[in-house]
Amino acid sequence: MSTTVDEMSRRTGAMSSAELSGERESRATVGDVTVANPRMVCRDVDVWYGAKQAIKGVSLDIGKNEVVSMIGPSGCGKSTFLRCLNRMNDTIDGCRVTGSIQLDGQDIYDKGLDPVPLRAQVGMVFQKPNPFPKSIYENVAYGARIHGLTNNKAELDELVSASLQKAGLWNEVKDRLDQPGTGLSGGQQQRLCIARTIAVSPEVILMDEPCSALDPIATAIIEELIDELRANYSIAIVTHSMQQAARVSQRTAYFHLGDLIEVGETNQIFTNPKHRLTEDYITGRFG
Amino acid sequence: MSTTVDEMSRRTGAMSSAELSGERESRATVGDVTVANPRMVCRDVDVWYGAKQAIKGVSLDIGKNEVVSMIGPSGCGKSTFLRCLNRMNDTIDGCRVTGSIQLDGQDIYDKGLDPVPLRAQVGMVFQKPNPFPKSIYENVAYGARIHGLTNNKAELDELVSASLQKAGLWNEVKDRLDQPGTGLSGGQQQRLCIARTIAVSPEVILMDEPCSALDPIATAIIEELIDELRANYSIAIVTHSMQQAARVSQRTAYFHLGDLIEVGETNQIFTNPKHRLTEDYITGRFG
Amino acid sequence: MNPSTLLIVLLGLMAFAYHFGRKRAISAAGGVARLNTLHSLPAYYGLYAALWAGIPALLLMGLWVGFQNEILITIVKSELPPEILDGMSSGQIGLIVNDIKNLASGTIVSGVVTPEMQAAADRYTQLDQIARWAMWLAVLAVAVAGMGYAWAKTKPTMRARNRVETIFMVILVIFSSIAILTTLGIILSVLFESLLFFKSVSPLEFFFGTLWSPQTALRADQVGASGAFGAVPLFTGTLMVSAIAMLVAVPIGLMSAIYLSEYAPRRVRSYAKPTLEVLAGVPTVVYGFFAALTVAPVIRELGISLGLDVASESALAAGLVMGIMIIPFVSSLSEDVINAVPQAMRDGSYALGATQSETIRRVIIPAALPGIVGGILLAVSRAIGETMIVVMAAGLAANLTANPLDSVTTVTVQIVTLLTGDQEFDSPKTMAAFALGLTLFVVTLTLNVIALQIVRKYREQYE
Amino acid sequence: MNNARAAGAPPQRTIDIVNASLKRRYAKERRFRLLGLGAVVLGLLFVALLFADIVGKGYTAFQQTYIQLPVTFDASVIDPEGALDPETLRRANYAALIRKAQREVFPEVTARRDTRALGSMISVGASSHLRDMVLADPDLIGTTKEVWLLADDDIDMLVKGHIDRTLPESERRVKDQTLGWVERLESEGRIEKRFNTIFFTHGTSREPELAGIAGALMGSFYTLALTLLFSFPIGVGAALYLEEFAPKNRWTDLIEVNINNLAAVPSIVFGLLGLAVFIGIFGVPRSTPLIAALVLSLMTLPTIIIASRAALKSVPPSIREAALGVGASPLQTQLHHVLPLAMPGMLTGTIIGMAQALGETAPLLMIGMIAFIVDIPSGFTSPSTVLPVQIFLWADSPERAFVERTSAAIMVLLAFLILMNLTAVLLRRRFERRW
Amino acid sequence: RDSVWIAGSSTVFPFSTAVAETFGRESSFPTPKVESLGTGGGFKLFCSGVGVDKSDISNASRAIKLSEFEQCRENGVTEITEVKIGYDGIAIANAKSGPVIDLTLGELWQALAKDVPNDAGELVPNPYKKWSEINKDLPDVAIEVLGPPPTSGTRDAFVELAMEGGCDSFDSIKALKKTDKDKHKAVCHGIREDGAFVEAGENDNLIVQKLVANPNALGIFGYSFLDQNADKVQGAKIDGVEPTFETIADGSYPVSRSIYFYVKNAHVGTIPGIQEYVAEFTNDKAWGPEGYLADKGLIPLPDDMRASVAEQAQALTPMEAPAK
Ligand SMILES: Nc1ncnc2c1ncn2[C@@H]1O[C@H](COP(=O)(O)OP(=O)(O)OP(=O)(O)O)[C@@H](O)[C@H]1O
Ligand SMILES: Nc1ncnc2c1ncn2[C@@H]1O[C@H](COP(=O)(O)OP(=O)(O)OP(=O)(O)O)[C@@H](O)[C@H]1O
Ligand SMILES: [Mg+2]
Ligand SMILES: [Mg+2]
Ligand SMILES: O=P([O-])([O-])[O-]
Repeated sequence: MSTTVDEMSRRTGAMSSAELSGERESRATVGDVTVANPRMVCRDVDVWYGAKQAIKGVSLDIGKNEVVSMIGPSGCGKSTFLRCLNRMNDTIDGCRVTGSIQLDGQDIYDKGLDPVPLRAQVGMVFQKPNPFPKSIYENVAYGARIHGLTNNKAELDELVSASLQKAGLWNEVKDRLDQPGTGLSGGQQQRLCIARTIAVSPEVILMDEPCSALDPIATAIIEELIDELRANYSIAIVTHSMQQAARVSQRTAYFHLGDLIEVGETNQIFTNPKHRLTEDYITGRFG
Repeated sequence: MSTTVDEMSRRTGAMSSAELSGERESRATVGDVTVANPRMVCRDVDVWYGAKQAIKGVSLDIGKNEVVSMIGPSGCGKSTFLRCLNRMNDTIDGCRVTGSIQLDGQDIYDKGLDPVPLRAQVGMVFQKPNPFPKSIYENVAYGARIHGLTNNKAELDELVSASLQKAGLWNEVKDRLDQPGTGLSGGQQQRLCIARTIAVSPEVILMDEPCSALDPIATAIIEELIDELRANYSIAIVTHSMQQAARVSQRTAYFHLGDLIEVGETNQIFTNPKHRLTEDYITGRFG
Repeated sequence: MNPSTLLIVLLGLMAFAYHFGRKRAISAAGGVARLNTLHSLPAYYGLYAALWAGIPALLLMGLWVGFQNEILITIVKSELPPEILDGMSSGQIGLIVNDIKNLASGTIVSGVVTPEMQAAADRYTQLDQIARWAMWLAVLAVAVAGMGYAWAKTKPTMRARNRVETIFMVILVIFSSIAILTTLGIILSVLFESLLFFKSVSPLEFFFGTLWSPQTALRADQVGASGAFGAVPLFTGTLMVSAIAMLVAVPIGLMSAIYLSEYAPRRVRSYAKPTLEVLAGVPTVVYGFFAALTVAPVIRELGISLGLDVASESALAAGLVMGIMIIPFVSSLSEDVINAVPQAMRDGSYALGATQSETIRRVIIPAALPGIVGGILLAVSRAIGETMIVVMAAGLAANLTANPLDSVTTVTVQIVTLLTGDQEFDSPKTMAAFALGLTLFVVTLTLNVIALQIVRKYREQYE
Repeated sequence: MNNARAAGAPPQRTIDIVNASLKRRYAKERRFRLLGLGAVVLGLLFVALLFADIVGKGYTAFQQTYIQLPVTFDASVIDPEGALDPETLRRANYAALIRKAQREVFPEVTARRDTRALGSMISVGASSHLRDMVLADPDLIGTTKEVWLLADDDIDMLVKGHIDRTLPESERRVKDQTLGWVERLESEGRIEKRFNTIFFTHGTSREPELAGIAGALMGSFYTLALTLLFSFPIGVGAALYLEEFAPKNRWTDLIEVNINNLAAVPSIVFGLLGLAVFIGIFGVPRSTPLIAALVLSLMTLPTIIIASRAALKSVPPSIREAALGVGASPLQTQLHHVLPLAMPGMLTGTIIGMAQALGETAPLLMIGMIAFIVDIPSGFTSPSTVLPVQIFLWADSPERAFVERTSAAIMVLLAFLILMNLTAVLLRRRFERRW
Repeated sequence: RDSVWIAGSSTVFPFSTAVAETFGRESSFPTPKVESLGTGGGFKLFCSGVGVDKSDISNASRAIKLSEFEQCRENGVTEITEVKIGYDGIAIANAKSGPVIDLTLGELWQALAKDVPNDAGELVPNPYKKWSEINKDLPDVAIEVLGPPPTSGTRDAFVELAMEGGCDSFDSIKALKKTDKDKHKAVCHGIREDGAFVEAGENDNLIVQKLVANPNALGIFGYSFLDQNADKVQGAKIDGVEPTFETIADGSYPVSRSIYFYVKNAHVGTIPGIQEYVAEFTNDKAWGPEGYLADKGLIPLPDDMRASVAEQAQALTPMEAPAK
């Protein structure tokens, strides 16, 4: 990788080491960041971890009924950006977010805004599966319990099994719902977390590499799920698989070292990228 | 997925629900499980988690200078099998392993055998990145320190930077070696764990989805690394990407619900699988 | 009709309010089927109502119970013939009131019962009855009013969860401030007397003097001549005894914690841990006897057989026994945090070929460090604050020495002896106890600041 | 692959280096493990030693010597008017009955001095025993009955062998004459050791044979119950707030340091504070479980807070993220996920804090708990003392018979402690898990 | 409050509680509450004023001091009845396994004083390391005396009775009393701080046990502990007199002090039971030579004195301000 980055920076001819450490103006994004009917609107979002800037002036909309995929090299800030969208960054000491992020016209970083209903509305699947050290059933039922989504045990059972089915985990766990979620395989944990998230029917779903630990079949189930969810909801998905991005998303955003380099129709990005960095990345010519 | 498994079991015509819960004879593996010059030889390995059998009579060799990839649906027992190979399963309460696993002719489950040098010889990269809560430098230097692989600070520095370079992380972290490894992005953590593993130069390397959180470029670097390591060592890799399996491995093993269904030359497996389950899986016709 | 009955009734009322608030919210939403129109879970509306029913009423009750007596007494006093109370001090009036109360409650009264007194007692009984009823009425009224308020407020849009959580948050803040108030209280109660002390003894002598002999000092002729208020030996004594204690407790405690959480079978662990915890609860008097009568003679014999000069009351004996006492502070607390380190950390280390002890020393202990340091700090604190053992086993001789076989005394021992013995209470001798307390407070504060910095520096957070 | 090795040197396999060093590392491992085992064994040994010491000294206190005498319930002494008026029955001179019974057994003892010595063999509490018998059953009046009467503490010590009969008379508290009587009573089977119920049912007394632990036990019970009630919620709440909700700034640093520091404040200073603030300003009554609980709560709070914060710190952040991510409020996140995971540590802190509170004497010195209180407390505001104070007072008493009672009281305290811890330990075990 | 509240000296505590218990058992009044705070602590509470939340009776192992009396008066406690209840002998003892010791007060003082006169009569820091250096008839062992801390009443009494008595047996020092009173007091009261005198805490049982463990050491504690532990320790003869019940009572044993309690007259008549308690205490059944307090180790006052004290106490005659 050492040569990789070096060569790349030589080619782009614009990146000194100062840039790498984030002391530079943010670059204008290529492509149209807006959509016709946005649910979330982000403008000039900067994120710092302490003194280190991880996201630089990113603006991006997430529309109704669309799947936006975010791609980019590891460490470029995808997770960070995603976590801004439901204020999960609040939990990290020393993490600062500036700029404006709106959900349905409401600034989510507004002082008066309560992040709790926000997060119920904007669900998230994390990059590292993080099941609760509780039973599988309780993992999925938790959200419904706290939000009072169901009125009785039967409804809750129904919800749990439906969510697990949608996440493609039901058959594997239906006999052991009372066993700890932490005793599952990596991919099973990931699907459990997906089931947990969709069980509360959030309207926007943020997925940080939801299929990274999944085999093709499970991946297909999740992709199907995403497609199905899109009918009603908005979805932002971080993925390393360009094939997956191409399959599930309508628009794609390419991040690089904290900058949002290019946004566009997924088709266009993968067939006809406008920025050289994007092109290098998707053609695998990066290094 | 519910239909998936049901249909599948209908097709294979041999799986009742009793089978699913693991009360069945293990199936004979299609293909030759042996190699000419094996480093590790596994015969009839069973693994139980409490009463649940996760691996059923699996036999498989891992040869010198070869990369074996293990594929199969999520939860089929790949990680479990991999963890047997350096006795990492010892750390799980209630996990039992039977059968024989040999490294260079020595049974690693032998009572007298010491897992410590075994694990120094058989390194492992875990599915969920687990950096130590230490600095990046210390994470990589850890193995060398405990084994006394270097004689002075300079050598250690050298080893750390070489390992990070091989794992394609050097450029991203060289300015922050003293910062905690837990503050890295998901993909960076994964590469850190790879760097940590190769820093002790194990002779057999077990990799559990080492590239799941990596972008294509980083993946390419790791794949290159695997190829390079193969010259001297043996490698077993779990992956969900059949493309990756095809690219890096010489032989491929297909697992299904705890059984090793088929083993063979990677080429043969992907072009001409002998077992219907394998075929279904790799052609994506699984469901 | 007593307050505890009322308390139970009130709790019942709160339970009712909870139920009723919940129901109300559900019906406001338009039935069970339309619960999603509610802002929060029905249970929060219930809690909201319960808190409204309970908190104001409880506050009122608290105030009432606190002041009822005062008020009744005032009324009774104002109705007494003025000549009875003429020229009496408040203490004397208090005694009269006590008599009246004794009379009213039917217990024995001393002296003769005058008609005035009898009348006052009757009046008191009567007022007391009224007040009790009034309290019931008032408290229940407030509770019902609170419930009514909650009822009126309960609408689907009301942010019940947020309100309930705000109340909880306020309670948590109040809880946290208790620690601060305690400190404030301690400082204030110690500061005043300390200042008085420093008026008569120069701080210079106190902080840098090496002679401590409070008894003989300050007899006009003896200041400077013989004993004095030089606190240095007390601090070195405290330091030595605590250091010895830590030398016992930290290795034993930490190694026990490690062994129990990493090596020992579960069953052993589940018995050994609580057994060790018993050590923390044995009364210090018992340890004192143990140190003075069992350990000290052994050390003395041993020392003599080695040709060493051992005081029969050595710092070593006190320190050793104190160390035993604080083992559980280190072992139990450390064990919990070591146990909490995720298995993935262990796996990562084992997979590199680390032995168990290497994993423990290099990965687990650093990861668990903040908690371990917390435990050790607590143990040090306990050692510094402990008195009985030192009184009984190390004696009271304020020697300035670095020899653990000598006898020393500690700050706490001096505080206790100065405060409890046959002291004249307004002499600088007694005040010295407060000055010692204050100084100790400042010293430990400094140590804690340093400790905090160290922990910050080495803290390693997993994940 | 061993790139760190000096260039030119033959490449060395890691396994060779590892194998070469393995012996040394294993020696270390063994040492380390042995150290651990040694530490645990040592710790347990200390516990065993303390227990053996205490039990060895104290177990005899659970028995008490009684002397059997033929008591005639003489109507002319008990109820001269024959009206069976309870008040008369209560006030009657039962000691006279005992003296008379003794005269019957030892008719030869007549000198005034000797009858006095004879009389002092029976406890002063024996007459109230007779009174209780009569009050319970007035039909006894006029009958003669063999009654087991409580022996005086000196006799008790003699019978239990704590007073050496072979010593010269001058060095013995029980003189030859009395010794002779005791031996005669023993040969007649009129002396017996019975289970000491008084010890468990009575309050303290100046007479060792009448002294019981019930008052102090109840005092400790009330005190500890209140202390737990105050300090557990407050400690956990404060820890929760400071660790999870409070903004992290200099101010919270100050609070943290300050709480750590409170742990090091000598416990007697808390007594001073209680005296000045709770008694002085708020008028809380002295010598009551309430004031003791207030003081002890303040004393144990730092322990609970520090332990709880350490426990909270060790819960991995991903758990919090997971909960927040599905829309749990911060408080819900804490209550549903973080607190249960931190509970073992919090309970440990509580166990230790409570244990400390249970064994503490010094601060109680200041708030009137070092007191002689006979009545068994009936509530949070009735005058009482507590176990460690009772132990302290008994340990300071000259009477030899208090030595065994002191140890017995310690045993009771330890039993109380173990019982208290057991609940917490069971709770703690429910919450414990590794992840 | 319906019960009497007594607080103060730990030395008087055993006697006071014995009376309180009997009083509670035999009268219709509730058992008084007795607190052990030390004489000073007791006076502090006692003198803080009149009222329900102040103690009624203060136990003391020494007479009230002028400063305390004045403090009382300032706070409105003007009428106080002083009741001298008897004597408490202070025993100097060693283990039974050790030699029988026969000391003069002068020798005791020489062993424990900070400065002692040398042959020339000048004061020098105490050079004596062994008893035999003071008097060759005394045992040839190192001087080691376990005694109470300066904060206890026993120590005060020991210093005033034994030490001062001892140093006055040296004429040169006795002479000092006339010329330089303060110096005299300093010399007589100064206890050596070089380790020969060990402050062993307030717990007398502990001192007894320590003596058993260390036969070469001497200990200083109350007579009742000697009485109870006659099989373990033996009292040293002082000036040829053994500490016994009789020698203390008749005053021939030189180291004994008077113990007291003080009654707050203002509380009498409002707190029920005070007078009755005083009556119980000053009854021969309690404090007489045959009384139950004698069993507890109290050395009774001589008969005539007992009668007059009892009369004054029961009449609650207020005391005069103490001298100095
Ligand atoms: N600690 C455990 N306790 C109980 N069951 C377990 C445990 N770990 C794994 N299992 C079960 O064993 C089976 C095999 O798990 P394993 O982790 O080997 O799967 P895998 O092939 O690695 O799957 P993935 O691709 O999802 O990582 C699964 O059904 C899983 O639920
Ligand atoms: N808690 C943190 N503290 C400090 N730096 C952080 C933290 N989390 C992430 N970073 C840094 O911020 C940058 C962006 O991280 P982020 O996790 O957003 O990357 P990513 O695009 O999600 O990468 P990946 O694909 O590897 O998950 C990286 O350089 C990372 O090292
Ligand atoms: Mg990421
Ligand atoms: Mg796996
Ligand atoms: O409690 P004292 O008798 O020593 O004052």
